[in-house]
Amino acid sequence: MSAVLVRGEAWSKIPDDLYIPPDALEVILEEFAGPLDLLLYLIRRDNIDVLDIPMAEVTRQYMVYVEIMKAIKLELAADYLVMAAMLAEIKSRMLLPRPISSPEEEADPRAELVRRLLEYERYQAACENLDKRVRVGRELFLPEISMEARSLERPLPTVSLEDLLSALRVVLQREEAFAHHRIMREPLSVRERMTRILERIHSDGFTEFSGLFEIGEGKRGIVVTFLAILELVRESLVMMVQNEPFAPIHLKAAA
Amino acid sequence: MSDIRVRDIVQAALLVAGEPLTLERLGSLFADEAQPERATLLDALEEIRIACAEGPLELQCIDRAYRLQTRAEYAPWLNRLFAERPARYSRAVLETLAIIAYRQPTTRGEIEAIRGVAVSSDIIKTLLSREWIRQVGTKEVPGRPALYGTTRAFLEHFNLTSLGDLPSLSELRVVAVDQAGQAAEAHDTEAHDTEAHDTEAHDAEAHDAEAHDAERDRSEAAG
Amino acid sequence: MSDIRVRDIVQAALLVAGEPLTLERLGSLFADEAQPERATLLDALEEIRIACAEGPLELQCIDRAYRLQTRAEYAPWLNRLFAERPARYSRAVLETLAIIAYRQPTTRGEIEAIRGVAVSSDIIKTLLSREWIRQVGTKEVPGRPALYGTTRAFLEHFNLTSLGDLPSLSELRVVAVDQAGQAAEAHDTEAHDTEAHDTEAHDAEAHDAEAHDAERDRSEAAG
Repeated sequence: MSAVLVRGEAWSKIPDDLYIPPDALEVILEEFAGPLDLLLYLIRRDNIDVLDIPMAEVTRQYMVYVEIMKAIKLELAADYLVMAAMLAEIKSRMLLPRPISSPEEEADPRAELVRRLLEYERYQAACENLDKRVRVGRELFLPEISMEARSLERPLPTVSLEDLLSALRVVLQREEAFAHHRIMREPLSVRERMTRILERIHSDGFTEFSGLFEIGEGKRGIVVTFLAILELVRESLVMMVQNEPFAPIHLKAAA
Repeated sequence: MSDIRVRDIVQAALLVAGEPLTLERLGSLFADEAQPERATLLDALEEIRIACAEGPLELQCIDRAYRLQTRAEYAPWLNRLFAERPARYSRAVLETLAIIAYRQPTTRGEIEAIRGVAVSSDIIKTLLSREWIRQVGTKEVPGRPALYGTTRAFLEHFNLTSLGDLPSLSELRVVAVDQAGQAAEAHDTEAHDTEAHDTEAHDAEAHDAEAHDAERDRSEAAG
Repeated sequence: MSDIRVRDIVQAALLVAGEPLTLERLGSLFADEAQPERATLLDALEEIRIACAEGPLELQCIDRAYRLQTRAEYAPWLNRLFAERPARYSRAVLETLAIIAYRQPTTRGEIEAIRGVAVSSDIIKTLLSREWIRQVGTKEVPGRPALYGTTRAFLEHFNLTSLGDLPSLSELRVVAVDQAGQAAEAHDTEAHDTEAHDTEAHDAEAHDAEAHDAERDRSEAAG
């Protein structure tokens, strides 16, 4: 990227003699990801040992950039000014004579700055490495094969008998609480038979009474069918028709 | 990179394009100076067609554009890949079904009287479309409401020989009364479940209505 | 259909799924009675990996799930297939992502401390909306800041089998120095001015303590 070169060449001194279109300048300066990035750039550009930063020189160069940014009215993050203050502070502490008598060497005023620069540099390297990785949509593409005979049917829910009965228990509990209704008196077999008879009557129109009985079911089955018919009649769900005494009895859905 | 053949590039493009590719589009993958002949592209496609024969893909030409797709024989497996988890029926649906089973032939009005809440037509539709209930007649009262009963499919699903296999109501009632204490609490959490299932259900409208029911049921249970 | 092999079914599924598939998900393609052993599935995947070697695809494992993807060498041609240029992200976004990847779970405040500059909420939003990061909790300090971590989509996008695939921070510096030359050429469009920094080797031994931290960071990130 030519920007590096431009920076390297162009911004090593105050740019009196330099002409860069203001837009390009902004682009260059905006590329710094923050004050630490700018500082690292200055240090690397001049081959400075991070562990022995010449504070006066680095601070001066840093301020040149900050002044340029201000001059071109780049929206300057407050963080740049905070860093400027920090650099100035370190510089002034470096100027103070160190107490020679102290057995342990007093901490270098630059230590915290160095720690931050090195830490940030590690993450910059991590960032760069991440950026260089092959990525989906840039170097890698994923197959997108369409499927022949795809069915969009959604499987139907299954219900267990236990689910059904527990639903019913809830109804019964409510019923106990309110007690307006008795759900039923008849045994289930009669209820079921009522449904079957209604189905037949419904589809056949007139149905012969005797045809509803299956002799093979035995006495119990016959009783169930008979009770079912009586219940249907009682609930006015079917009509019984007999044209004359002893004539065949017919059943018909209530009209 | 000189060992990458035209055929491999064409195949890669067909795999990732997500849509059929014309010969022109396939040609445009190559830089101008490396543009292959039309015949070269057709040869590449033919090679791909032959190479595919062993695997799950086939080359299809749709309106002068080519695409790779899975063979229809793979549908049974691949459909399982996309199978959504089955929805669950709300408590309102199950209660309605249980009442129809025990009280058949019965009308919506009777079910409502027992449940104490409205039974939405979506609930009835759900059960009808599942073929667990059907209309077995009409009741000769004003409005001529439909009478519903359970079906053979209902017996089959619940693995019942006949309705007589279901426990009698009096048996259930004893259990219900015994458990009333715990159940009252349990119902509360179940009602929450119901609502959760509704949100993932396929028929938003149906389930809105049911969620509403569940809400009402719950407040009644609490009251 | 008895001639359809497990391997073909697995391959078909990987081609149509549109996302990495776990062994469990691959197993679920088969009916219960035909469920293959885990080892059979692994064999099938291995066969696919080998068979792929000739073509444009490769098998990749992302967080215990498998996918087929085109080899990076095909990028020049395949990029011409798509009109849309791949999105580029600013340094600020990528630095933030890298810090989250290595230091997760971490807060915006911690990221700001490392970068020495405010992290705008747009940066966080960009990463959240790409689903590369997500909030994994809140830090129990005043203000209860959100803790961020990377996601499976992050691994998928950056072609990582796991976070452990990322080089440790201490490794990175050595690599950066060794490869600075080639890297600058290879990625002319991607090059950043940071590469210029990396060409300047610094005394790695002097930073033993740092390297140690880096190692710890990484194992935490992988864990």
